[in-house]
Amino acid sequence: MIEPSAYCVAALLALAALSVSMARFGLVRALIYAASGLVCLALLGIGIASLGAGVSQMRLPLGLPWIGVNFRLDSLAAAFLVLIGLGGAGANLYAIGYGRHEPDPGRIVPFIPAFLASMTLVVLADDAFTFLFAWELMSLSSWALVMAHHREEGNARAAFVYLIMAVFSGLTLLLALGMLAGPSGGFTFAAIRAAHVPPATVAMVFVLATIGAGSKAGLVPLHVWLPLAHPAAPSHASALMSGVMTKVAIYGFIRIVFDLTGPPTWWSAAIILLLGGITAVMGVLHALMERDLKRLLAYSTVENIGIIFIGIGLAMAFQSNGFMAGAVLALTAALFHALNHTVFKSLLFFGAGAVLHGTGTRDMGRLGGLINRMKWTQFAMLAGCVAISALPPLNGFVSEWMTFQAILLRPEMPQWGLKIMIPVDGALLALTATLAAACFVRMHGITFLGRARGEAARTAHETDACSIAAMLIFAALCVLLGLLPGFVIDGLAPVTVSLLGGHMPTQLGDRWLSLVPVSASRSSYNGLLVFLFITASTLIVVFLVHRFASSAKRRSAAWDCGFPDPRPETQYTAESFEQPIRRVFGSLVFQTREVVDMPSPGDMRPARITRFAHDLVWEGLYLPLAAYVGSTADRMNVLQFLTIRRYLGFVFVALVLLLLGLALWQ
Amino acid sequence: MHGIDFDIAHMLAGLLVLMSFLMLYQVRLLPLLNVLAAHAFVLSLSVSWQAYIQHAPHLFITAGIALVFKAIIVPMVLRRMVVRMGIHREIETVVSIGLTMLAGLGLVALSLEVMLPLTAGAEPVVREDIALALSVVLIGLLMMVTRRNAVSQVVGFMSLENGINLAATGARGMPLVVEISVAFSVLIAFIVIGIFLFRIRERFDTVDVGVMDEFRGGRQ
Amino acid sequence: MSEAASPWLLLAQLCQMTIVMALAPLLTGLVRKVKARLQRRVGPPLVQPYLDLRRLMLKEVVLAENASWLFRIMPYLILSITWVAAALVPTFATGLMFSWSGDLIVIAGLLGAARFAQALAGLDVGTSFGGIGSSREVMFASLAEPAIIMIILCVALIAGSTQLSTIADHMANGEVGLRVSLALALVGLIIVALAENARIPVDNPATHLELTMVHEAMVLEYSGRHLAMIDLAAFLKLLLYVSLIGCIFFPFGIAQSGSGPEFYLLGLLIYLMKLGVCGVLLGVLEMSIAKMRVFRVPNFLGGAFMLGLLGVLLLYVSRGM
Amino acid sequence: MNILSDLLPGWFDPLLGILIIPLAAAVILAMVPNYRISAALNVAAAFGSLGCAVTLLFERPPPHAFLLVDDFNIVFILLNTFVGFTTSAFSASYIAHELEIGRLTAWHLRFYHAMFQLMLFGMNLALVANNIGLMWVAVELATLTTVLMVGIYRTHEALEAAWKYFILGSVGIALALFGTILVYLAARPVIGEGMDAMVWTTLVDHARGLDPSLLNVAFVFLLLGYGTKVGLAPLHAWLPDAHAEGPTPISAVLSGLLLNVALYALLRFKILIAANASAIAPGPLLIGLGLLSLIFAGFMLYRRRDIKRMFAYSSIEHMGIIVFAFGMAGPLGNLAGLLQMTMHSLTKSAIFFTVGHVAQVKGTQRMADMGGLTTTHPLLGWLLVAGVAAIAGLPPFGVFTSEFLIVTTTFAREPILAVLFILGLLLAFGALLLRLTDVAFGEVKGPVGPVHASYLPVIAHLSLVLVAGIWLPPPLVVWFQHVAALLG
Repeated sequence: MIEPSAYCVAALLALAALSVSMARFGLVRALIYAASGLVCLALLGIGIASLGAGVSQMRLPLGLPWIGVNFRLDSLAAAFLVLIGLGGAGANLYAIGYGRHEPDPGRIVPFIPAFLASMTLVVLADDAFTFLFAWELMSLSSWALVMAHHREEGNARAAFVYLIMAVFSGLTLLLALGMLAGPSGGFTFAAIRAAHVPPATVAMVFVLATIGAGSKAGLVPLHVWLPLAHPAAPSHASALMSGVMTKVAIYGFIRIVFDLTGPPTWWSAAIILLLGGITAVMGVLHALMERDLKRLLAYSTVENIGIIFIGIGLAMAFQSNGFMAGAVLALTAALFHALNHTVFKSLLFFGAGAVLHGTGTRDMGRLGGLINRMKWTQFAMLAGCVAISALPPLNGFVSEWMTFQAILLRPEMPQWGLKIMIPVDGALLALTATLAAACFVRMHGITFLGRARGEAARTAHETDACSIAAMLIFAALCVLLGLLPGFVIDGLAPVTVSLLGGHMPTQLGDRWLSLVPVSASRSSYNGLLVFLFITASTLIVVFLVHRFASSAKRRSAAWDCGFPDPRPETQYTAESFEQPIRRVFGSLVFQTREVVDMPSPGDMRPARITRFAHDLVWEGLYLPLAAYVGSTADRMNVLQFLTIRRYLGFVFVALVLLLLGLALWQ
Repeated sequence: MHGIDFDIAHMLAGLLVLMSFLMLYQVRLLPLLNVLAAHAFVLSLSVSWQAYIQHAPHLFITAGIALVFKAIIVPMVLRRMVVRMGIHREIETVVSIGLTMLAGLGLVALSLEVMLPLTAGAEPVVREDIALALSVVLIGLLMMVTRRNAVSQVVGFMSLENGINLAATGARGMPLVVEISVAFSVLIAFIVIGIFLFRIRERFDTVDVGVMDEFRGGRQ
Repeated sequence: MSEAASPWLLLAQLCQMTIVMALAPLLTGLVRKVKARLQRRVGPPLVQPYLDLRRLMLKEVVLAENASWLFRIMPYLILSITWVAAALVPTFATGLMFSWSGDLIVIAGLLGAARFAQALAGLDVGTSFGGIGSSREVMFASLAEPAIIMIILCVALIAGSTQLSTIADHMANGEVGLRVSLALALVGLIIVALAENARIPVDNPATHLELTMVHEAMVLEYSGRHLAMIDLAAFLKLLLYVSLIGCIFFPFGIAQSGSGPEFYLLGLLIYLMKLGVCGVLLGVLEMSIAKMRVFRVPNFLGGAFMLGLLGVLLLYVSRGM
Repeated sequence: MNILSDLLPGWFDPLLGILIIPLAAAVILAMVPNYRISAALNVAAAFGSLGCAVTLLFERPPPHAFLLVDDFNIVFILLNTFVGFTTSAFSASYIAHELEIGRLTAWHLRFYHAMFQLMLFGMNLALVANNIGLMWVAVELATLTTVLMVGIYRTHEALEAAWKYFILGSVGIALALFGTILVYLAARPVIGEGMDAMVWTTLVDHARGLDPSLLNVAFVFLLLGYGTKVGLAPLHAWLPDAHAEGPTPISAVLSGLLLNVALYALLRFKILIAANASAIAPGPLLIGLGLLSLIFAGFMLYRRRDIKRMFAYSSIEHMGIIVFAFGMAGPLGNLAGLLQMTMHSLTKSAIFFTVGHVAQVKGTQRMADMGGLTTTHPLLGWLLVAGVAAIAGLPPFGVFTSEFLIVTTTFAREPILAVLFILGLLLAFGALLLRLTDVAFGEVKGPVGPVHASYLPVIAHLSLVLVAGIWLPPPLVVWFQHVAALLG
């Protein structure tokens, strides 16, 4: 199955090359999007087909001659191929319509297929060189996408931060893989697997891989680029970056930690659990405080990455203690959540793009009441919001439920670190889930419900058919994956078999299609049944109500406790909605402060409340770093303006020093 | 060969080092130029001596160049330049003369120290020869670094180059010596002309510093 | 789940659904009655909730101009989801037909879904009160959820399952004995239940004072049959928590799956008794404490979380690990 | 091969060709008044020597007392002649524009073209010299010619830059010469007096017997002497100004070639030292200077406002990387060094070509007065972006391959060094990226006139780099590996 996927990559690259010259013509653009969408579908098919089918390899005489470019399609790669194919197909379908509204398509069209191709290459790569080559290429092409709207305020900065972080992650992984490859340069993954590396090396590699893959995936505190880059990129690109690229980063982590190096140690598991928990909570809290739709979604990506890492950390913890059933469950949950996140995050970004196109703004403070003007978008977005808030019976719930099951399965591990960390992660996960629900109630309610807060929202218009189609398809996927998780879990079985040597009980065997992590007596969940159950009871309720209740209804002004106010300003805003949670958590995490300026009676100026928040990571870590570099550069810059005599002085001093050294050395 | 030949060669080389110290000691330009001439003269002596004991007539050319070009022409040109530019006053040295002399001593010590572990494989004379040449070179460089005045820096460069010539001629049968000395003379001529053309009065730096201030912004 | 399919269980499941639906208003009525008595009032009759529901049902619905379709369908969803959740909790018998279609976490999730729907509905009309209600509701939830998870963790550690039927069976057969952790978990669960059901001291179901109300503010715009459904959902939720406490901490008398009909009747009677006791206790509790300020609630719920965590840690210790 | 050598006339000696053609061309060009003809002639001559270099690839004359072609320097010769050719092509169009706007007169152009060929001659001579004295002379010749070219605009800064270059260069030359003499002295007792003691092949054969301590001192002087030309910090001072103030083709040649020639000389002596067991290991010195240059340049890049000066600093950075790689040595290290050097020459000269066009369009070298290049001149702008991406070591360009090799091989052996190295890379990359964003993107600034020049040289270079990034021809790699083995 490797050749077809290689052909797909080639096709994508060809499309990219083609579109460099052809992107000007609208029709060609649509065709290119359509074509790359089809290629992505092919990738999706290949991924699904080769999930079960064993390993297939391929070696091209490119790159470094003595190792060549090696591809390998095993079940893990296949699983992520599915993600790429799915996300890519959706994004391209969406882009057929959405791309029309782009001012400068020439800066976008070529890079979408290139981006997809590079991500596919990362997943297929089977040697360090190819892997990093594709990794950096992925960063570069996505950087170009972030740079697409280069004239908008702040985008250049966003792209800068993004590429720096990306290259940083690439270099870190370069170190990690260089460590594994050893001085002789055994760069192929096969050689790395075969080589016996000492534990110290494994530990070092683990740390480097966590930093490298983490900074690409958005692990706190390396997450700062997401909220900058995602809003800057065009919406289908941000959907790809957030829905797919972060998963590719996670693929890299899994590949290195589970496949290339030996079984993880318990402390590494504890570290990942800690980081995952912090990332999840920080991400969702940030998202709750955001009023820019796409920034909000970016932060919620950070949150979901945290959830996925919690699953991975659990798998590592269980594996390090030889409790394979748990490890398998946790890893399956993580992979499943990755898939789910790809689906609903792409959907949400599509929706955000539609809103941006329909109203011209991403600022929730100026939206509201879009439910009446953008019906389809609102409907699809609602599905996405429910799914990402981990509510049954949609897909988000399934994966988080499985993660909970993994936590509940055996929270007590021999090591105290894990003993504490696992239950705490359980609590953090629950906190995250409910905060996410709050966040998306806020997002959906403020954006789509209530009354229009500004002209932008009042004159909003629905987006085009292709975008709507893409959104509805993904919404349907959210429901399907939620109702029939068994298929996914059985599909993921080969992955866990290849990585952990075991798999969850076969789900489709159960004739009620219910989801059984370990054993039915322990716990089970049947999304389909719950769904039928709810529909049935809803039907009963509807029937009863319409049978016995009066069907009279009248429209009138809102009651509002007796003081209805026509002005939309009186609605709850995003800030006021988040206020209670900000009061509870924000003071700690963001050091938020509220300053109320209440004019004395008779004073005509409006009362105003101002909120101050700090991003401690940014201000505590990144700004000082930048300041240090800047000041050092300033201090060194003097060297540009010395006199020739001084420069000669350098030569002289260097000479004398070297001679001295020589004299001492002899 | 007899020891006496070498002794004379050494004597001349040592004399050259002494000359270099004399240079370091000078604070005024015109005397400095005199010392330079003397320096070059000693060099030509030593070169011709080498030519004599090595039976290498072509070295006489080098000696000639040293004598005519470095000991006579260049000092004269420089002297005229100095007079024209009207800078035959105190040279502002960067560090005090005393310190410079000390540094020079240190450099000599260093070059001896570096050359000490030379194996006996090489003839014993080489060690001292090279040590002396090396110290002349280093002192020349020191001169360039510690003097602000363009002319005195040229002088420093020339003494450096004399040291190299000393080493080159001291190395028996070294080919291309003449060519090298010619090449260097060309180089020096260039520098002198440069100073003259660009009116570099005070120091090499004026080409910079004055410009610096106005162009500092644009030239980053 | 082979034996799950037998008609008995289906029947039992159906009657459980009808029973919870039927009993929910009664429980609320009982609580109100008790409170009234303790306030030296005669109070409304026990069946007053039924009458209220009927009245609301027959009234016409008044919709705000800009109320969207969401606003109108949410009541149905809220009611049915809560109903399903309530039906998943073993009341008088375990191992009911659908009981394995979801475990404790699923129930929590379903309640979360209902809350999500309600919060959205609260925002739909775009009034300030709806906003207040929704935002406070989600804030409470975000604090209550971790506590619930901790409690579930605690229970699951003891019973080795998150499946309510299994837990109930495990607890019922008595080898668990009395455990400090369980007591802590119980207290925690009660606190959560108070918060989730908008009872005193977290919220006052009987107030319409804008600063104090949470749940009521959210449903302020509802009227007629919609309001009826939402109220009924609230009653159901109360019942759900009561029976949850019952089946986890006082599982005695619950009919094991596969046992004869007489056990089921017995279980039913015992269940009714449990409801009564809980109702009375709740009434007494609500009478004896005062409502707290909104921003004191976090500490209150944080207490519940602490109790749960403490319970888990104690379990570690007691297991000598 | 044989077919080729049969085709060639008997009297034809490619080795002499790469020396005589430029020399003759220099003489002729000095007399041709019309700049169009001379420009064409310039290109032709450069192409001729390129052809000779290519034939050298196939039939290689035996080593000779003065001239030598071996696996090692053929790499440099090819690179040198190729970049020389493309640069002459670029300069043809560039110079025409300079003449139009009157920055240069016809007389200047005669001088310029003659000097250009003379410089190529000097470099080629330095590369093929089999005699350390001859090599020294050749390097000095190349330096002096470039000095004259740097000053060609006669502006105050240009003269100043040339002067700085000249003085520092002369001192460097002097030091290098002293080192050379020391090498001779070390060789004389073993090999005997006379020319033989300065001939490479003989020197390397007898390296084992040479006196180590003399070699050590010699190496110190050679390192500093030729290091000045390589532009290693702290000996770099001449480099930024010389690049910034001279005509752009010269900046391209300086970065692309002259630095390489000096590096070549350095490596030659490294081989010699490395061959002598009891002498100091040159590795640590090179590594130290390399890291210093890398990090120093990384910091200096941040405050640059003149685009050419910025890329000059980036050259310092890359020289640091290359020297670092050769310092790490080992098969992978040397291979990476060679690769990096080749890629850097191609990429950096390509960048300077684009920068030249940009500067001509905008009429300034201040980056503050440029902006939105990809909007106004898409091709030019994206070529610049590609060039910077390439120089920054991003795939799919060749520099990525070499940096990959350097980092991996270093980290496996010296983790700390590798980490420092990576920090340096990141530092420099940040600065380049910042400036690139200002120049290539954002609001349009400065004049937006069309470019009257062909992008062919740029495209040729970048596509070569691109190919190398994706596919390294196995024979090339085998050959590089062989050279790496030579380097020890």
